[in-house]
Amino acid sequence: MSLHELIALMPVLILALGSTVILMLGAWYPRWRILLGAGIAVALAAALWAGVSEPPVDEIAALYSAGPYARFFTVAWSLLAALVLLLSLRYGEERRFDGGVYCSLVLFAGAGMSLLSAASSLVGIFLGLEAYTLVLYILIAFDRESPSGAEAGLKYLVLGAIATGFMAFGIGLVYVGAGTFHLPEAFSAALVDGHLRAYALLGWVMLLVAIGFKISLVPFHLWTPDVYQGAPAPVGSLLATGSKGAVAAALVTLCLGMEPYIADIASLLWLLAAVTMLVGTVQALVQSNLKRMLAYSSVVHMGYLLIGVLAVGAEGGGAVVFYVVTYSFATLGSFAVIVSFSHAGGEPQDYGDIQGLGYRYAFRSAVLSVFLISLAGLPPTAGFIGKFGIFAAAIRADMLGLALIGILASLVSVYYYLRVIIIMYMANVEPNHALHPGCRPEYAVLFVCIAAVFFAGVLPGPLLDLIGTIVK
Amino acid sequence: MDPVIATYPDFPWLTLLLVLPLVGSLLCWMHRHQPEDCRWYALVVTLAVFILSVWMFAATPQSGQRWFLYEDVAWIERFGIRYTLGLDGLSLLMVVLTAFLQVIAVLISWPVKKHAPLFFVILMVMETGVLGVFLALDLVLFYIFWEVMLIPMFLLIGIWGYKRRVYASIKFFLYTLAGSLLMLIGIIALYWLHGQQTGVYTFALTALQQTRLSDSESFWLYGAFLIAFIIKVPLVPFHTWLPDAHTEAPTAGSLDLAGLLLKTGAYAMLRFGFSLFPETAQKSLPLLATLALIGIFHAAWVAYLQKDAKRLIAYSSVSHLGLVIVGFAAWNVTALEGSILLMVAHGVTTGALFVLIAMLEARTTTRNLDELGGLWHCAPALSAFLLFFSLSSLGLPGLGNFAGEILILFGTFKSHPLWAVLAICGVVFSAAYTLRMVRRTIWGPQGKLAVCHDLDVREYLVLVPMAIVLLWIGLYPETFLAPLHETAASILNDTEAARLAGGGR
Amino acid sequence: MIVPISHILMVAAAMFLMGLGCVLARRNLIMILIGVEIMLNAVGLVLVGGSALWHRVDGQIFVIFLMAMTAAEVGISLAMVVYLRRRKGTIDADAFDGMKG
Amino acid sequence: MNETLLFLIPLLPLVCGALNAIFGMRAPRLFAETLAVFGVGASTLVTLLLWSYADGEGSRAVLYTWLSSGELEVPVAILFDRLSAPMTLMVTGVSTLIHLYAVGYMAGEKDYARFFSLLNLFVFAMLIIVLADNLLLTFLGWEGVGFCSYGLIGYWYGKGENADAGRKAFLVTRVGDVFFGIAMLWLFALTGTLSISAINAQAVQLAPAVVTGLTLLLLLGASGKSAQLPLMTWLADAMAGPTPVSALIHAATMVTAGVYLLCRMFPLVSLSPVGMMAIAAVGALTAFYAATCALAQREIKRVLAYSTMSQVGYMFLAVGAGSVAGAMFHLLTHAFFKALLFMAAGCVIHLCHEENDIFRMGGVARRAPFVFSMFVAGAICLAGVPMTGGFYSKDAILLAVFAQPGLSFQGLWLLASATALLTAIYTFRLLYLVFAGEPRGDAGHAPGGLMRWPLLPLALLGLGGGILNMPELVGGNAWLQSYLGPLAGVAPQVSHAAEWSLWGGATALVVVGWLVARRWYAERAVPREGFVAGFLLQGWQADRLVAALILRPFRAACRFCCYGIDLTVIDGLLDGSVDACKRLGKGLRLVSTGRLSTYIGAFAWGLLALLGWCLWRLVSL
Amino acid sequence: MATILFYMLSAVALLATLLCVTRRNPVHAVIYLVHAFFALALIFYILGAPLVAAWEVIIYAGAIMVLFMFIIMMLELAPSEDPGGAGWIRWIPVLLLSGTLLGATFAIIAFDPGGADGLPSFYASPRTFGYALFREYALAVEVVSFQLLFAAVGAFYVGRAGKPGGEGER
Repeated sequence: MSLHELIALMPVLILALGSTVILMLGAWYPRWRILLGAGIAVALAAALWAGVSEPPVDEIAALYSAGPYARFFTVAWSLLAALVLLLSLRYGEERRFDGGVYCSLVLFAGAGMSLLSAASSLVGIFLGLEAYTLVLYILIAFDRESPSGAEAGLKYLVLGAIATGFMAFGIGLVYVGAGTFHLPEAFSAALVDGHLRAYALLGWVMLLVAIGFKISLVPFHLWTPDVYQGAPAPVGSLLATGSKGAVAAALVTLCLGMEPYIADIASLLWLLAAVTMLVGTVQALVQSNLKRMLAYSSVVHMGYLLIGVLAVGAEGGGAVVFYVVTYSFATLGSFAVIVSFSHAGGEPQDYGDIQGLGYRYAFRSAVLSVFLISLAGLPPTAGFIGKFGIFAAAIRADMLGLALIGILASLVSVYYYLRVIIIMYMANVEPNHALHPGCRPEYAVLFVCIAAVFFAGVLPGPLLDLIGTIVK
Repeated sequence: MDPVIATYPDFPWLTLLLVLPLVGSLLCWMHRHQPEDCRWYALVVTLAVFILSVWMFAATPQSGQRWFLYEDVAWIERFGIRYTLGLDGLSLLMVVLTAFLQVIAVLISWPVKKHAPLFFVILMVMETGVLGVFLALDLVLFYIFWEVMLIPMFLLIGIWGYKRRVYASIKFFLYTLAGSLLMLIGIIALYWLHGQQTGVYTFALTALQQTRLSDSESFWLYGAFLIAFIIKVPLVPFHTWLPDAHTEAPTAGSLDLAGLLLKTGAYAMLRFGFSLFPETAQKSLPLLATLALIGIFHAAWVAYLQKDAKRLIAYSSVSHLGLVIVGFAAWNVTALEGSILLMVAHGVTTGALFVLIAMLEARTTTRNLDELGGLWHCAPALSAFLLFFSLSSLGLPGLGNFAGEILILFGTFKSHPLWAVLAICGVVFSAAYTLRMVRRTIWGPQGKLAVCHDLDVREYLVLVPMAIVLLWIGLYPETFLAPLHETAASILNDTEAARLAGGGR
Repeated sequence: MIVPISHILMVAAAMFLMGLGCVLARRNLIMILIGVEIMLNAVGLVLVGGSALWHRVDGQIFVIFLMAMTAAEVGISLAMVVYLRRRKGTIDADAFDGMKG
Repeated sequence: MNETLLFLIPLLPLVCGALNAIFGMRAPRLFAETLAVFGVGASTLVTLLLWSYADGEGSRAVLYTWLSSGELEVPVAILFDRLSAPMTLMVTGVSTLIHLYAVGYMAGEKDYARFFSLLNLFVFAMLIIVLADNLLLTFLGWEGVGFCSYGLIGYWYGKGENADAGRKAFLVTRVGDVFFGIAMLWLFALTGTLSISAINAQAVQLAPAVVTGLTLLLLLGASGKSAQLPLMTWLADAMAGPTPVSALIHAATMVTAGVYLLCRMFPLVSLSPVGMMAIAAVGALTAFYAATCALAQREIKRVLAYSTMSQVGYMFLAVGAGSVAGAMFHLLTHAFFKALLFMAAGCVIHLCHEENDIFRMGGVARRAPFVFSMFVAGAICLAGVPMTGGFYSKDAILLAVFAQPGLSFQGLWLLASATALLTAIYTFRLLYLVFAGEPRGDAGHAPGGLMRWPLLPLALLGLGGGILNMPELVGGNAWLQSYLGPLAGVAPQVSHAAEWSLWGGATALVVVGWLVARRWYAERAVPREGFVAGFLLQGWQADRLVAALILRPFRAACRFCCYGIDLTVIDGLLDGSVDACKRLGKGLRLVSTGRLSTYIGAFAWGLLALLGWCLWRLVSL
Repeated sequence: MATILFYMLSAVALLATLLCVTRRNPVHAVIYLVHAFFALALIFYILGAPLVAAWEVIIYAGAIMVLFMFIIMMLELAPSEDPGGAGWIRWIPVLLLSGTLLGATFAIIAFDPGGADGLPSFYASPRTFGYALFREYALAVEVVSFQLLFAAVGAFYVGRAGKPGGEGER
């Protein structure tokens, strides 16, 4: 590994080494706030480095790309780590989280996501994915006071391990078919008569099982609501945004590499997308728990994402990336609202807990409504532009049927988003019990998210241009 | 007539129009702990918008251009989306109507106590949305405003509505969204088709009009657009959201719904639906007319049975809007101008009726026609206004609705006598249900009554301007028709030209 | 060496699916984890086969990473098993169904 | 002076009405009353002052352009010519008297402003009908009188039936208006103008079938307003309104609007023989129908209402027979004597303590000789006693019909003559029952001066109305006929002998009628029972017929649309699909058991599906 | 020779796996699994991966399985883990499903045109292996090492007894 490569790797190194340093610091100097502050500083430093410094090489060790695409996601996930840490400030303090461990795990998760998004090789994908999955196993069960945390951790762990098996099996099959792990050769070398050979196809199937698990595609999505519900809300936000976004980014890389012959798997992705959107929507419809609803809604959103992935030849890649960003901000914001309402006793998740919230906690309810509206894809929020991009790509790629299914799903999905708003604003009852007034860092996160949601909704030009340049 | 707007045509007047309510809503939100101030802010801002719009009304028609005012700025260049606003006679009337009704809405909502700041914030955001719909000339921009209207309305119904408000608000939202999502698909598809043909990827209305479409493409795309508009108008059989929404909405909500939101559907049909797909639109006119005619009768008949006064008026809206669409379908200048005039008059008339029902309800605690009666005895002025607006609604000559209706009928008869004959037959039924409502409310033996007092000053302030406007439209519609002449002709000509150009391929 | 690659893959697939069957059928968390181990080992066979097929060492190296990953995962998993057992007194996977719907 | 001043005629009542509407209740009562009377009175004066404008071709005045769009150009234009001028004078003059009477009649009412304002507005609308030189403007007046009539019939709104009667009047006449409206649309489409004079000028160029169609449409429109078959059911119920209203609207002015319209459009109408025949037939049939109904009525005002219907039928007959002058002549005399009759009837009702039933009156003659003499004056006009105005005008019509060739007109003439007999019978029946004999009910209060003195001029006008168009036979100069000039339609050409014999016949009919009435009702004051009496009392069961044929199906259609379509089909579909989604969601909820084994199972099934796809893909390649 | 050996070893591995999967007693299962791993290690060796074979024995059989055994002992798991024994009924759907999956997989594998290619002999010497591992894949090694570190931390955090966090945490 050359020095150039190391410099290119610097942001990830900052995250990883920073996390080890904080881990050790935590053992000797267990001050929660200071550790968290240090963690945020590390994450911001990584983001800054990735954003500012031009990497001297294009690819690192034939595993990870150092191109603008990778840098973009490195910045994104580093910032996400910082926001999640900021969000955990009061949450973790009240629950007496082990600062060093927590902080280092979140940072390392950020590093893993960055690696995954940057991967240019199947090995890179595997390692990146495993890196943060391992960390998430722990983070989900991090609150040792909460029984549902343990349950959620178990579910994610077992299924995650199985998914790892599938992932590895798929990679192995592709390797057998092509003789290399590097993208896009791993697929282009596995062509017979212009079509993917059976090994590669089988490999894709196995990979899709694993990816389906990670980004919750039907029928591999059943864990999602349980884990969202059980995991601590800040971790949930990480799980719902970065964990999925990074996989989506890798998926775009995978598909972008095989653009000329994506038709080989297009029908499969089509089916997955359709089923995912429809089933997710219908299941979300009957939820009465905010986090579970968000979980099923994320299922639906991943279905939309898949539309973009399918249309990867028609600017779908850019649409997916933009969608990931908009979706992440809205979801992060929604979780942040939950975090800000929760106190040591628990999180308000049930619809009964948020009844009539709208007037008692005006700002946060309004903000939550905006996030939900963005998730529903209505203007003038970011969600609309995101959805617009996805549908535009889909229609350009002649996938009218899928676009119509997407329309149907988003129509029905409006119902469950609005239901939350209805419960907050149109129920004539006061909340069951007093909720936490929230603290500054949480408000800061909310402000960041709301600003992003509006900014990307009203003036999406710069972000779209940026994404347009990084996805080729 | 007016030096300022004419002298500075480059000043973003239209943006100012859109931004003012937003500023107002921000002000309101910032002062949300003084609800009393909020309504004053709202009043001042809506009045300012109204004055500005009247100012434009007075100043711009002399300019003699296709667009009296026009703004065009690049917005999301990656998708070719531009911030394009344009004001012509059609939008001008709609803008003035919007601004006027919004002032009324604020005035009528003066007594709102429940979460008053939020109420006025929502009201003003909605004003921006509606004005935007009437001004936007870029399809995506239009779509955005189109949807932005929905959420405030949803909240308005859902928070300040009556018993079944949640059902009604959701129904309203989903119903209209269903249509508009289809339209979104249509917009995007048109965008790609146009881009493939010309290499220019844009959502600009004027550019997209030049797109050459095959018959089936044009059929499906136009269908996607039309569904959205038909739902909003609404035409039978997509109308059932309206009675529920109207019945449950608070007064200002009903006012805006009837006066503005329905108009956006008809407006968009004219501005976008017909001009983007001139040929298919021509073919669809008989279908539209059929639906509209069915609607005129169907809605009138259903209205006749309603017990809830608001529901009755809601159905009457469906019936009247049917006539508007018949006017569109006749596709000539007279009918078109009549339709637009009727849109304005209907907005004021129906709005006023909703306002009156609310005043009535404040005195009687009920809207059930079976329980009401004899209101003249204790509130003659209120009753007289109710009678006046009812008469306008049933198309008494000399009042607002008649001017529009008769133009529609004259225009329609020339091209399609049968439609006109059927449409004019609807007049009897509109008289039937309207008089039934009048009979059950102000005449007859004394019904339920909680407090017996006639109109107060604020209520006069609300009703008198509306009555004056209706008399104005009814007796001297030329004021409102003058800016329309040019626009209506150019809409027809543009569409005709596009049709011929399309036919020449 | 004249074993067709397809045979190696079939053996691996059989093993993988046995592991999956184990995971499917068993409720004991330990057994589920053992099933996962079987699956991962089957993957190792695929990779080694591929490595031999293409005369490249990448496949074998991947196996090493896989083993390391497995080790890490097993470490956490078993710790979790201990933790759950301590919390709830059972390692029956289906006993943990507090959240559903 | 210029023509625009002519607008003062309709505008004066309008302004006064509007002022009354706005300030009437706030100002002293006297103000409202004065304003109302001033409005019509001034209007009458202006009419007289500007009378000369009607000379020759008449004067046309345009105020401003009401509507203009495309080819449509609708000016607010009035035409003051030899047809409209006498009509205007009659309307304003009679209105003034009735307004004066109304001041007395409504003295006890609290809600006077509404009354006077509507009354003034009515006069305005009526004058617009009369003066308009534009069909759309006519339509404005046409609907305007409909509305005012609605408001005034339901003046005593406290009783639901009154308000219902007003609504019925409005709705039924509106049905007629629709036909008028269609005719208007058609005329515009054909001629490109709405000006009445222009249309009449162009009428000859239209195809005969078209003209027939237009005539029939106009006839239906006129029938609505003039309570002719088949749209006649509203008039009898309209008697629920205050008596001045009945006198003004339902006797003198509004009901004759239909006749006036046909006269106005006579150049067009006369081009269609079929249409003329239809007009005549409608008129004659209505005249007969209404006269039979009047025979059996028990309420004094209903008798008069049916008689109005019957007399308006005569006017239609006249138009149908081509005699505009005859129609206008009868219109004018009828306006005088029928207004007189109604006003006198109002006095009688006051005298009998608000009693309407003629079988419970009686003996009024002795108690109120003035009212009696006035009523008799009106009644003999109505019955057509020779030398009265009614006699001349009615016989002019009979003559005109008689003069028309063709068997059908002969039949109509017979019918009309029979009607004349019936008219005499019910008129004298009324006289006997109300005025003769002993009082049978409570005594009410005597009417005041304001209620009495306006009767006198009307009585004189009614009795002497013959002068207006005194036939040459008795040395008259047929003033109206010649005044109308080309607008008068065809003058009947009959020999003097025939004319004399017709008069003789008519006189004989009156006498017979009187004798019959005397025999039946002079002594006996018991209402007749039985099927025929009931049938006639109910106006040939027309209301029930309408209810069965129109209202019931209408309600059924309403119910079907509301419950059958909207609530069941459309909303059912919508709510059903929402329910289906939710049910599906609940079903899928069973899949999320929360157990790991299920989730792993889902993995396996998913894998199976994916492998299946993979196999399909490989096979299909 | 090697071919026959491969098939024999495969048979042994699969049989041992099958036995492992079906054992009620986790201890027995672990023992069978160790057998399977030994057989697998030999296959690796035959396929030219001596180093992997060695690690298979050392890491899997030696370390991981011992860890399993250790935990089983520590938790004092009773041999009968399935309540009521459940019998074979529960296995039937699983067998059917797995069988179908196996059939489908085999079919797909059989579809590949290159499936009949014999494997040419290949031997990755520890030197080649080492060079590749620490040159080309040095970064991957680093990543894996970090993962192991955090796995250790996590295992420690999750597995440690008592209340989380010390008194001095705040």
